[in-house]
Amino acid sequence: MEKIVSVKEPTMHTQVPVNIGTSVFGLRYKDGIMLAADTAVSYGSMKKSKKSTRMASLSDEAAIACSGEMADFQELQKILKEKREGDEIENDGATFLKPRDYFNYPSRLNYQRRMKMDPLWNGSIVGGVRKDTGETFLGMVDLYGTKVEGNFLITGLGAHYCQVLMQNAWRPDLSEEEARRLIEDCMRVMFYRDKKATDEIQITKITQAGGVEVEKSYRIGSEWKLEFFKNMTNEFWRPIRIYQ
Amino acid sequence: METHMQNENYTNVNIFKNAFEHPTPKALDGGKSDKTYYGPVMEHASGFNPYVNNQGTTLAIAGQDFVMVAADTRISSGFNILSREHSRTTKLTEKCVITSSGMVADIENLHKLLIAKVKTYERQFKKSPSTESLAQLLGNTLYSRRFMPFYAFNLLCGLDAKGQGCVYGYDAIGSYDKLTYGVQGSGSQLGAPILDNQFVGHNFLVKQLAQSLQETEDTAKDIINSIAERDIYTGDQVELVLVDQNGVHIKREPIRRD
Amino acid sequence: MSGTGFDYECSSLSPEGRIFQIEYAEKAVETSSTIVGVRCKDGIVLGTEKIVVNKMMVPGTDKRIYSVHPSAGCVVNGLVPDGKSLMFRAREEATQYEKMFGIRIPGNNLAERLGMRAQLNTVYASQRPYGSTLIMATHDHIKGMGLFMVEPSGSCFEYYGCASGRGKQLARNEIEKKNFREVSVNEALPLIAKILLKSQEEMKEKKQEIELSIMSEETGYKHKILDRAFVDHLAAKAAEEIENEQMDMA
Amino acid sequence: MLSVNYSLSCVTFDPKGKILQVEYAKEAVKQGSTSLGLKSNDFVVLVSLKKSPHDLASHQEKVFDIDDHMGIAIAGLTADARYLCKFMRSECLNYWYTHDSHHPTERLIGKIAKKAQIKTFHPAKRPFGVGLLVGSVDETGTHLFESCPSGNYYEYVAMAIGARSQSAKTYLEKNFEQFTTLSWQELVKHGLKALKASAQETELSEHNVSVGIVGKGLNFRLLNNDELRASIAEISDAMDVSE
Repeated sequence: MEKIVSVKEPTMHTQVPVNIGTSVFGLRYKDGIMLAADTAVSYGSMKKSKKSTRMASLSDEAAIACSGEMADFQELQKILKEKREGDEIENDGATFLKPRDYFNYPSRLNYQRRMKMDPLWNGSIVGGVRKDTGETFLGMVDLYGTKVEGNFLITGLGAHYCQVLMQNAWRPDLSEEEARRLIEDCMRVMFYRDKKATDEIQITKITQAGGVEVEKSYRIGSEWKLEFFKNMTNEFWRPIRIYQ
Repeated sequence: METHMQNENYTNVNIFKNAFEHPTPKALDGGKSDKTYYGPVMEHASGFNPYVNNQGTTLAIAGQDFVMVAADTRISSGFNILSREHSRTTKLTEKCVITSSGMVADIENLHKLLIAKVKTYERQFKKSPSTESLAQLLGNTLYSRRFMPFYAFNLLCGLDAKGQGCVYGYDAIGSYDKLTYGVQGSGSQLGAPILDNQFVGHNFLVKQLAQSLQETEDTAKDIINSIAERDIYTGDQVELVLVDQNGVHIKREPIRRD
Repeated sequence: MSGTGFDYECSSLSPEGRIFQIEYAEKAVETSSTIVGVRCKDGIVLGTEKIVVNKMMVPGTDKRIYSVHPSAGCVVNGLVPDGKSLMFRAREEATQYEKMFGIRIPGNNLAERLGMRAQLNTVYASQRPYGSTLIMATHDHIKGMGLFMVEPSGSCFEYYGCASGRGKQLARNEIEKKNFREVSVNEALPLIAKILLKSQEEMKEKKQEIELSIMSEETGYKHKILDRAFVDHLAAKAAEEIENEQMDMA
Repeated sequence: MLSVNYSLSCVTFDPKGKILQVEYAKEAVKQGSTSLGLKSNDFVVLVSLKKSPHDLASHQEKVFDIDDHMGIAIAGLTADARYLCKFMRSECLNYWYTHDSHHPTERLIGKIAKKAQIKTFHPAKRPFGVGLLVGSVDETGTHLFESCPSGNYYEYVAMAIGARSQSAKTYLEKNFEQFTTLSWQELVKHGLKALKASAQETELSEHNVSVGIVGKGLNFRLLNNDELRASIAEISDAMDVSE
């Protein structure tokens, strides 16, 4: 008789992202770290949800904001929650997981999943401020496990549109208002140009004094009555020069 | 086929570039024939390519009693600059460093793996592994991932048993050779001829190693600077790592950031 | 002797229908430190006493109270490593349940699963019963708070107040005397400290330590192991009171 | 004679509720030569007396480094200790690999304890015949842990295990209250004196003593022969004077 051999294919979940969140932003300012994302989740070109939260607190001193596949983000949240609870219930005198650990761990995780050809399809920004030392941390992880740290970080399309905006406006001593205004400016640019973005944004602040504050989402104003949009031209518009 | 033959010298190991960035699909008939498909690769929305090139250049020059490593610190993703201060070089022992370019996630993993192996070796044998041993170890480590290679092009630089500087150059899957100088990464095509010119004949049978540290350092810096003039993926800072009898010394200098 | 020939494996019953291996395991529990769990008006208190074998020990080491998940905690006695292994099992069950059903495991489910686990170890010749009793306090959104005790035999019940270990009888009597269901957690703590100290009367001349944890409205139904300084303060006060009482008696 | 029947396997309780295999494993620890550890607020020192099975043989290693922040001293079956040592090293490396930081001490001890407990819970296994003293530094300060074959572990300010460790323990008990602020050099001296108390008939020398130190900002290392010789000479002088 023929032997029946069950062939098990390796599980591969996200081969292509489906429910996508667009760019997220993170920056250092005077008091700590600010993370920002809009609240849209798109399904192809359709906005599947305009009121989703794309950020989460990881501990009382670290938070994450995620672009990319939302299912993978939720999976990541579950994994990190288990990790945090495991750290807390040990009761051995300290929480050993610092903001940096909540950055290194997802990066290892993403790398491992990439090796399995089963990636967590996210670009995430992790920010944190240590309660004891006040040391701030801001890092970005992508679906390959690449780690990048910086004073301001942007994932996705925003990295193309807003990099220069950020570079010119960012200072280490930005006040909270200035930081917020900068982020709103970036978000407005994204809303104008990124079809998957919306004008409703959400900000997470992490400070030494206040810990992680995931704020309620709010709408930023947008201005569409510009000359360019009305006449599809403006004073700077010039016909394309053709060299003779 | 031709592109595969162009670069024989594996200091310019980008012969693998095509394989990484455009993985050959299964033959069009579902793999039934043994014909390999060399035509243009159809980009399709589905499927996940685990490889990405973060670019950047690194080079190393062996001296009489030192090795000079110079690398830029820029990493990119597409035309985006991810970081302007990423270090490509990792210290393995007091006498040996590894410097790599390629995919930084893979590189970090590889470097960590090597550090772990070095630590294990040190605990087991109560001494640091020699540069020669590390060269073999790196070769084996890379080859162990023959079928999902590290996207990392490495130079292993250190002092050999006699205290002379040496550079080992690798391809992505572990083939390696002892060189007197090497260059890897996005600017390797630009860097290699300058190195050839400045350190004439060093890869020939009769080898004369660089004598002057200062001269070597200046040349290394200049080469990275020159590459940064033409290679958009190279720039920001040059990280100079000197390995000599006294250990590993690191310094950084700014170069053009555009 | 106790059960000549019938007491080497827990897979054999004696002619009188006893399983001696379980009784021996219970013996290990009965000769070890007293643990108590008490349900109060607004929460649950877990506690244990222990002898500090060596004065060079760092205060608070040799922990016997553990968290299972943020809103469940347990205290063990007997062979503490066995109890710990049962606790690890509880943690696994809790995370596995939460992953599968998306909610915290209800206390009674968790306790039942532990009971079954303990029972399984009393069935085969190739295993031995857990040599420890575990008292667990839980909170979930379905059943609210619950206090459970899992014994080496695998028996598992929900209690208002329970005790195990060498001062079991005394502690149980004391708990029954005081109507803890009318008392808040904060008021109960000194009383429980006293009960724990009393229950190890015969070991009085040795250095002793107590451990306490609470889960109450105040902590948001999170299991909270009380910090060393506070517990030591409670213990010192309780010891003083006991001494005064004895003076009065004499 | 009867107890033999209860003692063969660790899945049998004796009528007193004890597992004799575990008790015997504790005896194995007491057979091993003395190891002791002591700590101050900033440093931990591990001291061991090494034995040589034969005049022509080398001395058996007793102190091992685990990671930059951690080392162990052992008493009992060296083979079991090496197994645990390897396990601890790999756990530390794994933790470093995923978190880029040092393994928290008590959690690593917990992992060993878990392993040890499993060995007391299975009919085909035997308990570890080794006691470990783990000296380590992490962000909650310096730690000195003792891990037993039973799966129990305790944290100490100072502790001695192994053969004739009672005299060393007595010395440490007399002095441990003044350890808190000492430098590692001072701790080493106390450690050697305590060891001397336990090893009265053995002449301490750099060949049969090993000392490991770790502290805040100080990676774990073993003292080299010169340092050892100097320290031993110092304490023998001091002892001569006091006598």
